[in-house]
Amino acid sequence: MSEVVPILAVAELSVRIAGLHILQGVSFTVAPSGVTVLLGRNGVGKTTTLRAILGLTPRGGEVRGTVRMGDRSLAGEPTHRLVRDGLGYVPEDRCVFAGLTVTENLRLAERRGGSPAYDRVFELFPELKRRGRQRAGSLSGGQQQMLAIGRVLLNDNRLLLVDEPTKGLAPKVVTEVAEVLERVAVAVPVLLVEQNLAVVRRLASDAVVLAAGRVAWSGAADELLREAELTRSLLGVGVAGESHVPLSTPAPGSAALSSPTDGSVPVSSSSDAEVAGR
Amino acid sequence: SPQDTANGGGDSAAPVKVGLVYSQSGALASYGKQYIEGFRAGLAYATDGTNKIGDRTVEVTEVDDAGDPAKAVSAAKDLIGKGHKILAGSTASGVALQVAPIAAQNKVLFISGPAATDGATGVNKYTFRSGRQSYQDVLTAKSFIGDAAGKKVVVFAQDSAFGKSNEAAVKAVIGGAGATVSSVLAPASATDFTPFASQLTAAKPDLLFVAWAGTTAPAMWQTLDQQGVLSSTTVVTGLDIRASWPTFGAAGTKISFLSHFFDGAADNPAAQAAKKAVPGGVLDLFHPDGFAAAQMIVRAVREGGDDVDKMVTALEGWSFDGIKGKMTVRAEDHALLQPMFQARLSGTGDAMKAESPKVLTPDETAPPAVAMRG
Amino acid sequence: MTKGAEMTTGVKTAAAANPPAVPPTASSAPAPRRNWRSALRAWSPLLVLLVFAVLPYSTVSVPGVFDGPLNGPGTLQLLAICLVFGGLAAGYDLLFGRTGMLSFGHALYFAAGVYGTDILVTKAGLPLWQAALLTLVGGTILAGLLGAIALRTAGIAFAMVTLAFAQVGAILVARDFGGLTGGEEGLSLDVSGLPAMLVGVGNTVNLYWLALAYLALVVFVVHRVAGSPTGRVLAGLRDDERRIGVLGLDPYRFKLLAFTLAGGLATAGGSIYCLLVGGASPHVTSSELTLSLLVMVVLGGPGTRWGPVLGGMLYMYLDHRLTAFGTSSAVDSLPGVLSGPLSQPLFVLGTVFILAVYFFPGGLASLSTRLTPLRPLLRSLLRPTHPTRRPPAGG
Amino acid sequence: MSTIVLLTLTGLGLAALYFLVASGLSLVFGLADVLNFAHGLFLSVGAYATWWAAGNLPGAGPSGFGFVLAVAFGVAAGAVVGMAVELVMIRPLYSRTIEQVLVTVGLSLAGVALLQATWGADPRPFPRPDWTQRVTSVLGAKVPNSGILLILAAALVLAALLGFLRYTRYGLVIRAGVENREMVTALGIDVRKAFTLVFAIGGAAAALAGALGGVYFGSVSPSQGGSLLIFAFIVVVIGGMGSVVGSAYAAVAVGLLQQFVNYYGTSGAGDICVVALLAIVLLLRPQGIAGRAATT
Amino acid sequence: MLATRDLTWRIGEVAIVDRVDLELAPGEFLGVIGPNGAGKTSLFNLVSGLRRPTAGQVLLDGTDISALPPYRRARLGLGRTFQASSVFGSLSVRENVRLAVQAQRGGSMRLWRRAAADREVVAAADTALDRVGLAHRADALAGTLAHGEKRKLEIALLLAGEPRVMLLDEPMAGVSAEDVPELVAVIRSLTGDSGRAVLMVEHHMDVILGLADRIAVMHHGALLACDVPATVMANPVVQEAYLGESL
Ligand SMILES: Nc1ncnc2c1ncn2[C@@H]1O[C@H](COP(=O)(O)OP(=O)(O)OP(=O)(O)O)[C@@H](O)[C@H]1O
Ligand SMILES: Nc1ncnc2c1ncn2[C@@H]1O[C@H](COP(=O)(O)OP(=O)(O)OP(=O)(O)O)[C@@H](O)[C@H]1O
Ligand SMILES: [Mg+2]
Ligand SMILES: [Mg+2]
Repeated sequence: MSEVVPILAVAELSVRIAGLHILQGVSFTVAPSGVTVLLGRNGVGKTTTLRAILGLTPRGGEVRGTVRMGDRSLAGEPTHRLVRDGLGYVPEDRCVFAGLTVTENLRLAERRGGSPAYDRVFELFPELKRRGRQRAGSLSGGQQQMLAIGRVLLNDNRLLLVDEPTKGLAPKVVTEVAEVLERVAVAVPVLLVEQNLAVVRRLASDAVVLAAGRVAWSGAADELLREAELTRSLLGVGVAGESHVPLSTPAPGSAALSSPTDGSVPVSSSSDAEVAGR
Repeated sequence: SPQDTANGGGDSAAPVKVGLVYSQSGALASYGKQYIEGFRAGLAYATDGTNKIGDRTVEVTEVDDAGDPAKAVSAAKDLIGKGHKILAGSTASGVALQVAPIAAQNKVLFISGPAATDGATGVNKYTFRSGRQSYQDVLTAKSFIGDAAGKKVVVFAQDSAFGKSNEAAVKAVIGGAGATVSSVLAPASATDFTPFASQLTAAKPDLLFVAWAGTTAPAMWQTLDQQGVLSSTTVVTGLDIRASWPTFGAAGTKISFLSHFFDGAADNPAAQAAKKAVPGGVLDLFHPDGFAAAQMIVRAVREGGDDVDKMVTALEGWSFDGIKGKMTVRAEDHALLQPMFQARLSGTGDAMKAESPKVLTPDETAPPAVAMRG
Repeated sequence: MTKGAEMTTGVKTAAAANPPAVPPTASSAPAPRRNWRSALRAWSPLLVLLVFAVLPYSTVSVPGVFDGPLNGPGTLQLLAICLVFGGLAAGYDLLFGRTGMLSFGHALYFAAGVYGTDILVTKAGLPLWQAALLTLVGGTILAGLLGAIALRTAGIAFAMVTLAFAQVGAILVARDFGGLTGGEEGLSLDVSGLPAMLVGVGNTVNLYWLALAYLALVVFVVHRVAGSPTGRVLAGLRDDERRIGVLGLDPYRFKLLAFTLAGGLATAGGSIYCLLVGGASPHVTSSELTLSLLVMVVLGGPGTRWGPVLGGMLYMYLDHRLTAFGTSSAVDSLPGVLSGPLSQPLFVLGTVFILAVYFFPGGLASLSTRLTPLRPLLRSLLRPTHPTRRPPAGG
Repeated sequence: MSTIVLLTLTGLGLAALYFLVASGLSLVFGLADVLNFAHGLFLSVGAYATWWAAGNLPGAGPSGFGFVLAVAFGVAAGAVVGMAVELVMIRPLYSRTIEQVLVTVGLSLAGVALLQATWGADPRPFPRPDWTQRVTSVLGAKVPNSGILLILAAALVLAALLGFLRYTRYGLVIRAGVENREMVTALGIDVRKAFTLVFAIGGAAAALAGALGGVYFGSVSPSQGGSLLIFAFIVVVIGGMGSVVGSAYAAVAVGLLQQFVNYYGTSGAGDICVVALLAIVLLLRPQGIAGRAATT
Repeated sequence: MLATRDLTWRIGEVAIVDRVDLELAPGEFLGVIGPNGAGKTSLFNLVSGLRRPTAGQVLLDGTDISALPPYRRARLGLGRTFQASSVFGSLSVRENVRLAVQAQRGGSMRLWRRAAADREVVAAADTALDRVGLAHRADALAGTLAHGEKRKLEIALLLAGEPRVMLLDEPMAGVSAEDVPELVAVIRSLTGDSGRAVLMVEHHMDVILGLADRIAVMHHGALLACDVPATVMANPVVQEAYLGESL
């Protein structure tokens, strides 16, 4: 990979939970700038990887291997210290605090000593400002996702770990989130788990593909996405250029819709995918 | 039967097995402690220090019931199964009432201890008691108003079996003597006593009889004192163990006490012996109960050997000199007739002292005889 | 999230720590292996039952565990009490471990059984079987009625409403309304109308067998119910009630069923207990008893077949035996700092219990499963594992 | 008239006692989601520590400044015990709510037995300034000073707790921590410290209630805390879990209800009324008076 | 088949769902789109009975079911999935589905039967798992599944219940790209000529476009449009408020 010193180096990371060997010696690095995506099928261990980096493993879990950030080893450090030192995390299940209001959720995310960038967050998600007094548990799914992302953008981070941030968001918001991440990634490197290949294509500079608890491929994202054969074999999907082939025989009446107004339908799903001969 | 009950047999040299089931832990542990001290002193006294009856040593097995009848019943069954023919103890009334039938079913001698319930008198042929009963308390209280006719008496009691049996006794004893008796009952769990104090003040009684046990007693007395109840009428209540005296606070000196026993209430050879024998050298409320139990057991074995029916006959009608003075086991219902005391407290804090202005004879405090129920 | 939901989460974690709530037999493994081991497994409950049934014929002494031979009345009485509470805990587990309902008022139905039987025999003079039957019906109806009200709430509110009902029961008993209950003195059972075989220390063995039968009945019923389609619904309720509703099952009905059934089982246990201790005392109405039930179940392992039974028996054994332990000479000879607390049975019980929560998470029943992964490793002596390693500090 | 004044004021005194007991319980229950059955033990610890200090601690005594010192010592002891309990017993069991509850049950059994082993089961006279044993005449009613003391203390504690919740982040951290502890740490917050603090405050509040309860009752016994606990539970639940203000309302409701029913009704109807109130409130509004409504 | 009349749900002054009129014909596949917080999930909650509408009605086969609790509606053939997976975490995956099958076969209480003996029920459960591609995880505890696997289990639960009207709330969220086509095929097979009707919320436009006969657009609780996909997609408001610019 690149010659530059990686911001994060994961080496021989193994995680066992309840007798299951979920990660079996995963090694990869995260470049000091840009977005590194972590790809793989459901259940392959992407979330587990992120959580292990943060020191979050469920009870009875066993973690081996090393994680280094710069020249500091993260293993054994308490999660809150890592986060305070600039490791931001957007969890997969949003994990907003349902009993607290939106404002309280955000206040909680403020870090001591820093100046929380509320402007940045509210500019991106005006909805959060409007719903300040609503209990987060009653937010819609997408609004909760916004809160989870907003929460981490409140602070300045040295590295972001982001787990499926666009899941459940409307296409328009997906685009917006992608733009934000792109902007953020200029200054702060991001390790991103994402299923939406359109987002991946737009953001990723490097890619790591997990399969069966190991790293199946890693390298420059372009390379992965450029070569259809590689994409197909690693991700199980073909990349059919920029045109949208409907998933299968279109339902009557929707045939014309594949590109209704000249491709202005945003790419908003994993639907770059076509049925890849499976 | 698969169960092969071990038997003591009639061997004249075999030890006498006595089972004591009483509270060593739990809320009544301090009563239990006095009981057992009294028992040991009594045994030594009655056997002239040998702890032997004839040639037979007395083998005492102590079991803690923690105040729980279920545990006491289990213990009693265990002891009976192991060949004990004599049981004693029962610090709590509930224990006395539930062990008594077990004794009768299995034909063993049972001598109930500090439990004050009237229900243990006359419950069955095998059950005796070595302490006083509520009725005797009330008769002592009655002595404070002289002629009861036309007097107004109010009972302030816990709304519980203990309180109600006191209430019933007052109605029977003092009401029976011509006084009008009414009552104010309060839940045992009450935290604040002001409403009850107000009711008592409003009732303007000539005599107020208070039956209250438990840890809320100090708060109750303080409230009665603060609301002026104590200074407006004669207030009678039972005198509890010495450790509780200071908790009466300022109220202590304003109350007329009826007393089962306190150190110095009686002076006789038994009391002197007991005083020497108990740790600390100061007698207290329930030492006499244990002492008398030991005396009764020694008598029963001496006269009856291993035959429980003979033991019963030996005890019925028997008179003896206990710590409190002369005591008599009434043959009809096994009530233990005994002297009772009026008492007054003086001084403050740990230096509080009790004295008895009047001693009531066993006859004066004899409860009416009840028919033997079983 | 509500507190109620939090509570159920707790239940969930507790249950999840155990082997899957569904017994392994349920998941139809591709090829069910029928070797001698599984045969033994299937028959072991009967074997245990048989051992317990013939126990009174043994004159063996187990020094330190019981004083006196196994067939002595004291030992049998203690064992019988343990058996009744084993059954009671198993019945309570139907609510707590299997359905995730945290009732703080289960003692009420047990007390209903104790007092109902006692009062009907002693005060109304009914023959025992009639009294027991009436009590059982009455207790079950009571559970059904109060459950129907209490189940309008959930979580902590449910716990508190059941506690309130039980508290009213306790107050009624303590107040001795109509002179029925004897207040804090309790009511001893009038044995004159009872069959002779149930009276007297010499017949303790019959009570023992009765208690054993009760335990066997409860375990059988609970096991059958848990293994039935309805049992699966109860397990589902424990996890997600809303989901059950959306699948087309009425959560309320199923919960009420579990509540009533458990109440009825507790009432039956009360009747037996009443015979066993020859009366009723207000101890059985206390909220502490419900709490102890909870303790028993957690001690043993909620949602498992044998856990609650073991927990209940062990708890009662300790409860009774610790009083003897506290007064033993071994304790007396210790220095005052130790002998003081150790002579308080509740101190020892509380401490044992706290330690049990730490060292047997998932309860006694999980011991064997927790040891299972160790076995092959121990055998081959490859390397030590940490099957229950605590999470890293931050997690 | 004076009866009503008397009943009202003593009812408020009682309410203040309930609130003092309930406040710590409510805090710990509402924030840390631990139904702390050992709260009664904390209460007794506070009472015994005060009692002990008044007799043995230099400078402390039953009256004046000495008494304040003794109470302060008791409160400190309560805080330390609360903290220790969290550190040693609750923390290793986080997210296992039921086990946490059960550990506190075990602790309450063992702790009370320990007190009993040390100081006996019988009540001991409690050191207190003389003026707390006197009464103040209000509109013809003789109101015990100890009741007034309780009311003042309750008001102070209420204000202090509200301040703590409103002006510090701890309340937020802990509420969030109960929902998802892991996520709070993933926001860079050491949630453990906050939990320890809450237990310390809960213990201190309980100890204060224990000490003032000792003044009120005039005596102290090992089981005193436990017997107050059941009403405290009722107050916390009626008030809505975790709402300190709700607990205050509920305490007043329970105290007055009990006092008036006990006077005008038959004996013991007060208790049954309180239990009935609890059942009714919960059936109509399962989250309690001031509890937050459930969403999901 | 399914219809809503003036369906409204207000919290205080705010209308979360605002006078929604929908018609769903047998065999029809209706997609629902709309910005986050538009009220789609809330609409599902009203239809499935988890929330009571403040006004309006839900009709199933012409009868008003607005007052029925969720389980009665489910018995009438109304099934749904949840946006945030809600599965029985402490049961195995197979047992999860088995519950759904059992519920479908009549919810009467059977206390004395051995659940394990219901071979048909288990078989039906396994079939459903097979269809969503979860058969290999059948014995895992549902609580330990990865996110995407839970989504599939949700669908299996729905399948097993064999409802006539299905409400799918973002079934594809979090499903890995590789598995999308498979799941789409499963969902497609739901309707076909079986006469079942489907109401599906989804933010993946291609999935919706590939499946839906008509698309309803929600915005601020109200129904903005409900028409064939082509028309809806051409609607400038939809473009502006929902789709936004292309990536
Ligand atoms: N607590 C647990 N106990 C047992 N297995 C677990 C646990 N947590 C996760 N797993 C298993 O670990 C595997 C990896 O899970 P993980 O959540 O990391 O997958 P993922 O790649 O993030 O999947 P997805 O794309 O669906 O989010 C899954 O098979 C899951 O079932
Ligand atoms: N209890 C409540 N109090 C206030 N607002 C609420 C409440 N419940 C839901 N809402 C609001 O109602 C709106 C509709 O929510 P809903 O979950 O139906 O949205 P949705 O269309 O499903 O969105 P998404 O696509 O993000 O899942 C949201 O704005 C939400 O914040
Ligand atoms: Mg994941
Ligand atoms: Mg939604």
